[in-house]
Amino acid sequence: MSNRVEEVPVTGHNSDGSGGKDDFFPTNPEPSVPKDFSAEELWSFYEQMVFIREFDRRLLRLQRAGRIGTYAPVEGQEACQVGSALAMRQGDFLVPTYRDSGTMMLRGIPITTVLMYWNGRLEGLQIPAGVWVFPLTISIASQLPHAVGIAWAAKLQHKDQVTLVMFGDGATSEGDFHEALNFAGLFQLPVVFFCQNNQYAISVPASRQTATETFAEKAVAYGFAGKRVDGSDVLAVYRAVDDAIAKAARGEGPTLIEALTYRYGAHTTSDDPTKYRTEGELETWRQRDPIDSFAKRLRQWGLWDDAREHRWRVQVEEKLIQAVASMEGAPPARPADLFEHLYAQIPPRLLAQQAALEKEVAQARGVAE
Amino acid sequence: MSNRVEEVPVTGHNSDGSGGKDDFFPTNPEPSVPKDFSAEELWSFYEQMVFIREFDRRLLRLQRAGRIGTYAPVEGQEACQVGSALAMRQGDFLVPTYRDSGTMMLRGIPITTVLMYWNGRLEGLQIPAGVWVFPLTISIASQLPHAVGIAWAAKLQHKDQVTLVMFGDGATSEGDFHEALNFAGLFQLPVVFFCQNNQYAISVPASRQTATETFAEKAVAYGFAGKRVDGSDVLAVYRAVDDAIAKAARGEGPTLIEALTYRYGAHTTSDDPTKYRTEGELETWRQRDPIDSFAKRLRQWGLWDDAREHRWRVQVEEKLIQAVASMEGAPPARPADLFEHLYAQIPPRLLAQQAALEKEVAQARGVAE
Amino acid sequence: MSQLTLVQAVQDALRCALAADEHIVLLGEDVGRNGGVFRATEGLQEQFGAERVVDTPLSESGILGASVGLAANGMRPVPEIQFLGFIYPGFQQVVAHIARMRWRSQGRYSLPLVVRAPFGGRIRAPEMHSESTETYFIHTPGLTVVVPSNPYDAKGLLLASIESPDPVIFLEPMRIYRAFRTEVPEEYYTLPLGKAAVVKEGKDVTVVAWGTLVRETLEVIRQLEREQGWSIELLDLRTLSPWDEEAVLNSVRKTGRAVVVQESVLQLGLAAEIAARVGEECLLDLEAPVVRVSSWDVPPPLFQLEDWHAPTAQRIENGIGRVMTF
Amino acid sequence: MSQLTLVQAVQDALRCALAADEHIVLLGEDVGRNGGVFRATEGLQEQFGAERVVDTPLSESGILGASVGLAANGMRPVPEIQFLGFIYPGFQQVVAHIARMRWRSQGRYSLPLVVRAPFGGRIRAPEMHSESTETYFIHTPGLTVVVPSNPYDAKGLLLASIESPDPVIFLEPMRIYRAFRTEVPEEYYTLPLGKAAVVKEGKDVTVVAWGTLVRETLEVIRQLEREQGWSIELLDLRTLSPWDEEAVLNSVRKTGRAVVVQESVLQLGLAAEIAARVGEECLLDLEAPVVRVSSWDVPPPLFQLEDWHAPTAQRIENGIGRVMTF
Ligand SMILES: Cc1ncc(C[n+]2csc(CCOP(=O)(O)OP(=O)(O)O)c2C)c(N)n1
Ligand SMILES: Cc1ncc(C[n+]2csc(CCOP(=O)(O)OP(=O)(O)O)c2C)c(N)n1
Ligand SMILES: [Mg+2]
Ligand SMILES: [Mg+2]
Repeated sequence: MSNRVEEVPVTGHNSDGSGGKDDFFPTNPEPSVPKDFSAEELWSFYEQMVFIREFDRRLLRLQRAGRIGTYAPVEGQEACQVGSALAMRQGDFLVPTYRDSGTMMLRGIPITTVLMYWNGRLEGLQIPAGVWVFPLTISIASQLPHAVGIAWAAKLQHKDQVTLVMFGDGATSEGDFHEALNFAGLFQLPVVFFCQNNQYAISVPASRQTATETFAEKAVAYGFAGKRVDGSDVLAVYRAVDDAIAKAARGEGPTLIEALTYRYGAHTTSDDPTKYRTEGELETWRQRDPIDSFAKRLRQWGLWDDAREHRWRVQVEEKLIQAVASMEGAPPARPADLFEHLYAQIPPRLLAQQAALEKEVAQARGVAE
Repeated sequence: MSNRVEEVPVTGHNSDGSGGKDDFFPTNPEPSVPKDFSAEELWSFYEQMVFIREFDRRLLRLQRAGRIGTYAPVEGQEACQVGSALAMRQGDFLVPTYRDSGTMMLRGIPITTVLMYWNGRLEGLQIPAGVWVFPLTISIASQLPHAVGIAWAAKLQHKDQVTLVMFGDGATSEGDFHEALNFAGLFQLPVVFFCQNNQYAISVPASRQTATETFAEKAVAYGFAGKRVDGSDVLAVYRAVDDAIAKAARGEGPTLIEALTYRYGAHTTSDDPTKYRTEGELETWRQRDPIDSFAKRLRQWGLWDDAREHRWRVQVEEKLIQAVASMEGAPPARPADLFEHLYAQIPPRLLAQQAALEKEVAQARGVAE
Repeated sequence: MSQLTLVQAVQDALRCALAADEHIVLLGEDVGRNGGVFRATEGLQEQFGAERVVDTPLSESGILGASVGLAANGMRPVPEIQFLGFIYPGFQQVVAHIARMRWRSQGRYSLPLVVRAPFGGRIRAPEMHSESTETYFIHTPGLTVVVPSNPYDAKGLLLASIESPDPVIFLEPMRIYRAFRTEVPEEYYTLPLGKAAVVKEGKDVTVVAWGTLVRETLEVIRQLEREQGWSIELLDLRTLSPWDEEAVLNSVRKTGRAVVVQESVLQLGLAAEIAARVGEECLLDLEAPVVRVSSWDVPPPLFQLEDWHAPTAQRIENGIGRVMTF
Repeated sequence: MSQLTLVQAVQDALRCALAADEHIVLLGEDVGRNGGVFRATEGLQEQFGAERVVDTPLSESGILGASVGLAANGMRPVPEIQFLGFIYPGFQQVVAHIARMRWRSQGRYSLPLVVRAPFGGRIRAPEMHSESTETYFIHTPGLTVVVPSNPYDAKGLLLASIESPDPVIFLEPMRIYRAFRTEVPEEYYTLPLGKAAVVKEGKDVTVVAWGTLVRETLEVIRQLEREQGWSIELLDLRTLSPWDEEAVLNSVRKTGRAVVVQESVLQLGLAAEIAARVGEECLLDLEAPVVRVSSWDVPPPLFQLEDWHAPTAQRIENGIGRVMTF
């Protein structure tokens, strides 16, 4: 794949936070098959977006049925998830948030693990060996300095490794955003700051996070480039990330990418978006749906048909069924695990507490029996 | 005085952090008496700069003699201190740092109070009624959000009050710088961010705080204007601050001002600047000395002579002698004061502790006698 | 009088306060248009306008730091931190400024402000949403820390906190935001800060609790009284700093036994201070060691195990049993 | 062997560590060219290069957050916070990340890092430079908190902290940075974390202290032994979390009396936890209440009064006297 980047000019978000100007979105960007991707790659972009959407909907259903806990859905942002994940090279490091289950899975976290996480199981925190993904961060923007440190470590050790860190529009208002980008610019670190501007931080529109027209332009304050891309266009996202990674790998420092996107659903399953958004706004974004629009293109290019669609959906369904079964078939959580992995060696005080808890559990089970 | 501003173009600091390009400094900026100031005003600029320098040198001597504690000298930055203080209007609010004794005194903090402060006396924290100055902040950049809140309160209460907050080049790297400027830009608050870029944060040169050419340009990230001024030119500082205040008072929001300056002395009396700076660099800056250069101009303009100089220096000397005497003549610190002013009403636990301390003090004095 | 939940009582208090004093402003993430993620500020922006109920950027240090300035310059801000675990990025503003500004200005700039934050665990929330770290604030001189345990108290204590000339960290136990209702008068009323409430008198042992665990502890107590015939006194601390030493020490002097129940981890949770003070003041009255019932010294886990982290009914029962049978 | 001050011992330890393991990097404000505001890193940048001894921007959250990433990706960072009071803007990184990353990744990303910070008062420094807020860290599960009381220990404990696979908050008592010298071996050595040192054996009362106050307390003890004929045991805690409960409890079981001396404020200083644990485990052995000698519950004042805030020799003497004559 090439390093060519579609540099979308930086445009402003509307004052109601409803996203970029309409003319920002390419209406029919590529009439013929793009030369910089193989058919397999193009398929995989589409397939992974479908997978993530199905995954997401499945989790929402599970949540409603009480089979998992709170979940942060990603529907609408699939092009961001897939474009970023697939542009990363083997060994590149991902630092995600709670909304990046998609990217995390594409970078090697098992589906079952993600399910376990949202089901409140410590096993959901396990990261397989060889998978360079950080635990998802809940505290907004606090992962950005971690990414900077990870990238710094790579530079010091002369590893050919770029770190990609994900965050939302809201995260740009936190001090840690500033401190991280400042370090990255100053030390010229191999890191890509990937902002999914989905227009809202829970209920707060992007226009109430900042007085600037865009988030991308904030990179100016740190001495490196900011780019804005159509986050509904998986190829645009891919190219922007791919380019930023290549640049970072060449030792030319960090990039801030702002991808314009939208979450169709609630912030999390505890949120009610009708409190702060209109149906009309949602509809506008749905018309630029990353999956539908890419399906249309693939079909235009003669690369996709109903048979492929069917086959893939069956595969996805099977994967998900299996993952849910394996989550639900897992042995029950063990209370004593509370004490594991906090220190390399459990200190005496905690050993005593662990023993006390085990007694408590035995007592409870004894009573229950 | 007019609102005219000399808008100095934004130029870069040198890679060694030694300050702006040479051509940045006006060599002979105003051949005739500037029209926008009265003679009294011009005298006062000069006189106050001399006062601050003499004050500063006195404190250094006192510190060396063990008559006060650690002190953060300001020599070299007098034009910043005076230009900013005198451009502020009655009722405007000052939020200073440890290096802004000069500005604080010009805004109404008594000399003796400042002396008491650096002598470790709680009385040094007292602020007279009607003086709108915040306690100086030690924790770098943490006062910027305060200034934002103060300005916000003024706006909500429709007070004609602008807040000026001072900080150094190092402060721009802290998250609180970012969060404060972001709020100010978003809510269009009447606040002036006044950065004294004295080229160093203790030993760290400005070039190692950020990858940007200037600090002023960081304002871009918050949607408002940044200006860079010659911080050795009291008129330039005055005009920039005056303009920013007028703009803020008109409801047109915040401004970031970066004043290029230099501290001649150590960071504080515990610091040894020879560890990280050269004599040559210091010399370069001394040649642009804010006081000498302004004295030259005043004399050129026929507004100053040796007699005036002598009279003023005598006055300053008297004021300082008096202030030192009144600091040293103050009754000794009372240990029980530890408990005062923490809560509006001392809670029972602290009352008991206060009583215990009084006993301890009596015991110690009993033993001593 | 109406029957309100705790979160409704909070909302009611905020409405009363906004109506009573035009200097009061609420600010925080999602508090305006959205009415707060727990609906604690629902309807308030409509009623009082977007200048007084302000949606801020996602910026805790900014929110808390701006509140310092607002309070110092004539306003009475009531910032909300969405969950206690998200106060950490603004921690410096709390401990270096909010706690010290009156002192640092020797009385000139008092800070009448109330930082509201939901706290505590066991609501099946994601990580960082279940913090019981009141210790950080109790340990910091200059702060007042308040925790209500029921709707009636929530309104009265919140109004008292807002009236206070000094900054209050007002921690709202999320788990019981909607767990039950009590009568809550419609009019404005306050409850004294710094005073514990005697939830239930008793002669044999003093149990001290606050927040969520008051009600859960009361249930255990009632059962123990029935089953064991013990007479158990329950104090609800209500203000964690400065806490009501007099009430606690007098009760322990009377009963000779003490149990403190907290959702904080054990090490340096408030129970440690209470145990230390009781030891200092009542050693000769004590029939048994002071027992601390608390969470273990590990982080609040993902939710499947959280009920084993916080004090279970059984752990509370065991704790009281231990002190009674020493 | 050479006679070193504590700050020299710290520097010596850092030099040994940098030489022994190329993954170790020092970072912080003024640590490089300037050699640290206390000279703790003097000469190290010259010796090991600007890549390994790094002057950072003025950005505590950045320093600590970057250290998380450095440690997780193969390095062993030793960030310096210039004074403990300036860790607050980076507090979230400490309590939400440094303390929890091993746990949050269930063992995958351990964080071998040491946060060094000078702490404590009584050096006539400006405000915010005299914090003794170790409680914030002791209360946080997942952290190890270490405080040396003399040059020999400083080197051994710092090297052990750097070797530790888990994050350590290493607090250096500024007041005794240059107060005295001890023999410090030139070679690399470590002292065990989590183990208290018996500074002096005794039979009548156990005194627990750490950091600056160990030496000052020892002087008081020697005087009391001479004047009163008491036999006083002094423990230097060295690691404040997890602290050596076994050593403390065994000593108190033997002596029946306990005094804890700390520079922290009283409320929820570590002495509270120690008193609570002693109460729990040794109640029947106690001849007198555990006495806590500490600073008052107010902020460290400007320097003229600081010697009345921290425990004076007289306050320590009174405290021991109280427990001996109860
Ligand atoms: C430090 C911090 N403050 C507040 C929150 C509560 N919170 C969770 S998500 C969120 C909004 C985040 O918005 P954005 O960064 O745009 O990401 P998005 O959720 O839209 O993906 C908030 C305020 C948090 N998790 N962390
Ligand atoms: C939060 C914080 N971190 C570190 C320090 C220690 N410190 C005091 S002054 C200073 C440098 C400040 O540099 P700058 O902002 O440029 O102001 P200047 O001293 O040059 O006026 C540092 C690091 C501090 N006071 N506060
Ligand atoms: Mg968003
Ligand atoms: Mg500076």
